[in-house]
Amino acid sequence: MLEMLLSVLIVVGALFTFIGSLGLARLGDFYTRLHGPTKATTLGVGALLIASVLYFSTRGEGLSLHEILVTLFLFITAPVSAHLLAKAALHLRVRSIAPPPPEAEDPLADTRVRAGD
Amino acid sequence: MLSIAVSIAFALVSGALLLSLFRLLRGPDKPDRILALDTLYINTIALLVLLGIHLSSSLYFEAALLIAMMGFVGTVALCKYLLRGDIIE
Amino acid sequence: MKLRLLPHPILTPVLTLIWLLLVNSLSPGQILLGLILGWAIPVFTLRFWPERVRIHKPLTLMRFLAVVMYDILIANLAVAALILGGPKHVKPAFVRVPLALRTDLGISLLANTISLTPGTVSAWLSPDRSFLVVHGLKVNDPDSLIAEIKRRYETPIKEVFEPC
Amino acid sequence: MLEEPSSMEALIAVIIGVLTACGVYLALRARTFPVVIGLTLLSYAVNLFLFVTGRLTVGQPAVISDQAVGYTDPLPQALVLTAIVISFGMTAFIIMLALKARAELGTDQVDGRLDGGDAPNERGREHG
Amino acid sequence: MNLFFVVLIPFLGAGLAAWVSRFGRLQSAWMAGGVTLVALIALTPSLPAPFLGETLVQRIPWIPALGLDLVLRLDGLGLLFALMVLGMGLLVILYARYYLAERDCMGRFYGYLLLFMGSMLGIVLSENLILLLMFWELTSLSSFLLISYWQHREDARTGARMALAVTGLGGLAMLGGFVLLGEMVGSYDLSVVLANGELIRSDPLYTPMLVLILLGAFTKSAQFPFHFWLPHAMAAPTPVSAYLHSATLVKAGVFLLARLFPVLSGTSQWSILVIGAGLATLLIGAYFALFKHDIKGLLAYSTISHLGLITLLFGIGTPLAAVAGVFHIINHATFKASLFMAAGIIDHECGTRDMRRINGLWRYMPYTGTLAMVAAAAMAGVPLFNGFLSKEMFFGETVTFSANHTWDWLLPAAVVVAGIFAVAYSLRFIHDVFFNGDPIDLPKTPHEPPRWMKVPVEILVAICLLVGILPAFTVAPLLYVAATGVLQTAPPDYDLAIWHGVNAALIMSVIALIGGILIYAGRRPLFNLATKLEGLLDARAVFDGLLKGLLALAGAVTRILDTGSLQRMLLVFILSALTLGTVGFLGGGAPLTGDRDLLPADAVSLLVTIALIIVALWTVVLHRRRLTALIVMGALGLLVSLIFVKFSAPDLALTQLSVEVVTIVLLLLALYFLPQYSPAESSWPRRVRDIGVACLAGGGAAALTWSVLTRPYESIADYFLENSVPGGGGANVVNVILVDFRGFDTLGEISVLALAGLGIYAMLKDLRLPGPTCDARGRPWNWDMHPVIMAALTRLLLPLALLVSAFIFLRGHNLPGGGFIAGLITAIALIMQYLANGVEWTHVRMTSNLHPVIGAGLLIGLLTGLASLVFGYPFLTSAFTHVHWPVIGDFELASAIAFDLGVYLVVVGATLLILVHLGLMHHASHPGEQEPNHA
Repeated sequence: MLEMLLSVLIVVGALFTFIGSLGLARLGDFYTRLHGPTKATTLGVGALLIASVLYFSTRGEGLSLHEILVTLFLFITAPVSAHLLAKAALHLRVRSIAPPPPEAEDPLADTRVRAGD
Repeated sequence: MLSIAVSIAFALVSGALLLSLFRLLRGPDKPDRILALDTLYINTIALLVLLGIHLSSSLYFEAALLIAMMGFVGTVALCKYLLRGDIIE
Repeated sequence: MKLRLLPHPILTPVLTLIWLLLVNSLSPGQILLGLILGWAIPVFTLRFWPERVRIHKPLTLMRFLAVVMYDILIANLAVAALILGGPKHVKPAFVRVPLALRTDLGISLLANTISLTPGTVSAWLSPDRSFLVVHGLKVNDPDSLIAEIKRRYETPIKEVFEPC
Repeated sequence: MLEEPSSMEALIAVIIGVLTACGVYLALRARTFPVVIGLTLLSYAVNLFLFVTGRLTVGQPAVISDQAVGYTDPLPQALVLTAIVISFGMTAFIIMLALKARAELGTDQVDGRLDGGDAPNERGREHG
Repeated sequence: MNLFFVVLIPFLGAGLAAWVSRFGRLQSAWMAGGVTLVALIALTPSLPAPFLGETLVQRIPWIPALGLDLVLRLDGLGLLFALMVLGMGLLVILYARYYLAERDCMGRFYGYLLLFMGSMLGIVLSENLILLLMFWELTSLSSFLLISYWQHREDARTGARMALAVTGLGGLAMLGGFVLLGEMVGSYDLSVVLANGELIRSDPLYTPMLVLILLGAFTKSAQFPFHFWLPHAMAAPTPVSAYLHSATLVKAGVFLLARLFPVLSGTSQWSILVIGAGLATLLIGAYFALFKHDIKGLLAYSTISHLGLITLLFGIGTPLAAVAGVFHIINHATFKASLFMAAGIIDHECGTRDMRRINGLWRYMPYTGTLAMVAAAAMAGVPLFNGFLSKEMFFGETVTFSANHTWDWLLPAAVVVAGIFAVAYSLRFIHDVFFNGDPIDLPKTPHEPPRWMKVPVEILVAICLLVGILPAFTVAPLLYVAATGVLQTAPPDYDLAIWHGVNAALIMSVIALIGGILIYAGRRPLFNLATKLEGLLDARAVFDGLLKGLLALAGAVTRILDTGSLQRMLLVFILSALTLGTVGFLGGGAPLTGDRDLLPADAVSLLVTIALIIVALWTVVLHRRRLTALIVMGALGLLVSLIFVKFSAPDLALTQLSVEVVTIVLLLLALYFLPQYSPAESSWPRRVRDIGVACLAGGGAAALTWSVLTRPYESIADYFLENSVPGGGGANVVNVILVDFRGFDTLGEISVLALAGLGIYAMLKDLRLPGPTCDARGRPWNWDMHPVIMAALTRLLLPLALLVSAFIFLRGHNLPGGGFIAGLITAIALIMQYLANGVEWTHVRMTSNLHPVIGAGLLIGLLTGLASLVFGYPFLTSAFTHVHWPVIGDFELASAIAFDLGVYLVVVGATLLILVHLGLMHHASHPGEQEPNHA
């Protein structure tokens, strides 16, 4: 039963991790790609970590909860990186499917050059 | 059964690794690459957690924890560079 | 910066708890060590904190966290579907979310929550902090999205961290 | 060398080979920054090499415990651990030299030529 | 053990003499004299032994494994030389105190002098050959210092350099000879060597050994053709010349001949080489001495000639000849020293040494004149003076030696010629200086020197006379023991009387005297001939040629290698490394693949490998877009740390991860001041070439790795694994090795890190670089310096990160972690604050002065090490104990933790120092753009 639960958690976690990266690879522009990883981190890794908690806690060596810390870390950091990336992208006027909000772009910036490399 | 699940998971995570890698190498924009790097870090965490379960050893936890921290710092530094050029000002 | 005996009433127990998580044990020795660290680290880091965090209405906080968890779970599936569906299904858009929050921490928490809950990433904060630009992955009706965000996330955060 | 394409040893050998090759190529570039990156790659290769001289063992960290079946060789690890940190110091020092050169000579070239292509000693005379 | 003091005292005294000179320039003279006296006193207890026919040997074990002990011996020969060195030393010290001018630094002079004295004593008292050689080289060095005492003078510098080069090279040759000698008898102890004469002379390697040792001896005592350095050494202050060229430096060579006389002499090689060199030197020296216009030059060449004489005597190889040699060593020392001093007085009084201008000094300084005359007479070998006795023995020996040879008249004739010239130049020294008309425009009008300046001369001259008139009652006993010391047996009977009746020797002396007077009378025409010859017979040209050639060669090599192009040098380096490796491997002929059974690879590893390869290649492909390359490289570091994890090295993985990030931050900081893109400047052929080289290098590395990994190996790991817990008190062996077993290395490494940090700080202090005001594409930077969201949450993270690093630190001893990693984490956590909130903001909240942190770290590391010393353990042995607290439970207290704390502090300090100050450079370069920095 437990093993069942574990297996499910593991596969689900891995699956979401995969999907996150898939989104990163597949989606059309930077801003949409940005969504993929943010999810992968939350649910994917989250599920895997819960699995690990269960796994190690049930091996008779007492509770093992420190994986939760990793999750905590990710929950705090991932959104920040996402935000910064988006901010940077807007600053660099990275190509976007959705019309970017004008005020978000530096007025001084020269609109002709495409951002990045 | 667990082992099967783990191996499936390994396959999936490795796939994720490759996909992020593709984005990292493909670009096109610097933010894309940074995002890919960040994702790569997170995939690695997943990989490590799996490895921990696979070898049933908790020695890999710190590595995961550290990756979580370091990935963040790296991303922030790179973004700051894109935004301001001078990252410690 | 004066040094109180107990610099941070919330931080200390939190850190002690985290310490116990880290070492995976509840031995009295570790608890003591955790308390020491939980006291010592704030002594050093307190100065780095913008303002002392006060939590009013812990219950609201709890409910809020639960809501967020639930949203993450649900919306993840939606986004997963979107990604698997491929580029053509997405309908991205930038929407402006006017802010009622004022403090750095409040705004940051809101931004994080928005980014955590799938389908939305807080992309840009206006210099005057009057509104937050959010990028949605599949936005059919911007106004409902804004309303959603304000109702589900901003209000509780404001209640918990910035009661005025 | 790859008569055992599926052995870990072969993989490591290839990895170290590739890292060295890339490092060397970059180190032979004409500007400071690529050289620094090349040196970083080289230090990866060297650290890896030193590390694997303890031979490859999977899942047997050198942490004494009762249920451990065996241990890997801890000595190379100890050496490499410090080597990694020191190599950071070295990188920092080199990059600093690069900046110094940039400030004094106004260029980040290390191939002994200015853009004008005049001899290095000429430049030396100008600035020293 | 008193002999050790005899040798040691001058060395210590050297420092003192130099030091006391700050209390007045004469103090150091007194100190030097006192030190010499003390050394003499230290010698007295051993004085009787040689007279009783015993050889004192005193030994302190040093490196027994190399057969190298500190061992000294005192026998007759050693005694004689020790007395000469110390006694003459005293006189010279007294003399120099008046000779040196106000502006000359006395401390330096006497310091060098004592240094030299000590080394000289070391030579003459050494029992061990290697030890002897060390002192030998020391004399070369200290004599260099003495000769170049007047550093402002070009000739002094060149002369000193020449002396050093020649004698130093000789010393090298001698080392070779000594090693051969030591191998022959299986010991470097003189007593053993001296006992095995037969064995040595019959050894196949005897000849090369002899040649090498003789090279050493001949260079030192200025034998032809190496004599040329000596006249140039006359640029030294006259007291130095009096000391070096009468009793000490140049006598070291003949001392060596005497020392090894019983072992080396008696073979035809010995006779040919030594007699040949000696005779040539005798003649050449005597000849040129006559035609030198410089007083000291004359004395220099006469010294050369007398050294030749002594060498010749030892070359003859009969016991009596050896006795004569020793005798002449004594006599020459006395009269030559007094003559040098006299010359010094003349120089001092007249301000010049040119005999063409110095004439008729008799009127001004009759007293000095008298002294000089006596000494000169001794030098010429006039009866009733000591020189006569040894010279007559010398003449006698040459006759008896060549009696039963064909050409038996040749050698005697030659030495008579030498004798003639000796008389002639002695005569010139007297006549040309004290009579022969009036002085010609001397810089100052001469008069008698101060009283005490003459005392040393008087003493020496007195000795000349006493020995000359009453040899049996004065020098005899000393000569006897010295001769015994040389021969290592009782010397044959000899008679020190002045009158032996009319025999060959007497006749030769008479011829010499008369001939000398005649030659001197008719010297004019000979002058120009001499000037022609000198160039031919002087090896100086060769020396200079060699020197020039060497410098030219060095220059050429440098020009070829150092073109100012790093690529060029790297290329040379890599290629040579490759060739060496290949040659070594192919030469070994071992198979590439070993016989160790291998690990099967799994899919994930294969995948990671491929990923890593691609990333590495991509870094190269993209390297011209620098930022992009940097991003890609970040992935590379991550993958490398994955390898560490996979192959059970969690500590390494943690370190690699942290260092990776720190490196990225560092490179970003630097990149801000550098161009964002590298232009494509290397031509295609060049790229192809580089790719070729790179592939070769990579292939080599891969092959090497493969062949290492496929071979089984012996490891000392077991020791660490077994003793980690009981010995080091930690379960994480890697960490225990770092902080305990190899703690000393770690101490060194953190010192290196600290040095790097401080060095960079120093370099940055005055570095100004304009940073770009807009990015590579001309876009202005974003207005938002510290995005709110980032700022707020990173502050939130700080306590968490610190907690983690505390965790990593504390568990490090038993689980992966430790000071290095914890330090990096803390540094990164703090760097985060700089990133998110800026320098000013952060510096308000934490110290910006990191040097104390680094210092504290090093100090703690050192102190813990010393602490274990205090408790009688070796340096940095960790002590640990388990203390039991009620309720709380067991705690382990290990001193290793303290050491790890030191590591932690250094890492934090150095990392922050580097990164933060690199960041601050921007402010320094852009004043006014933001509020002024707090650095």
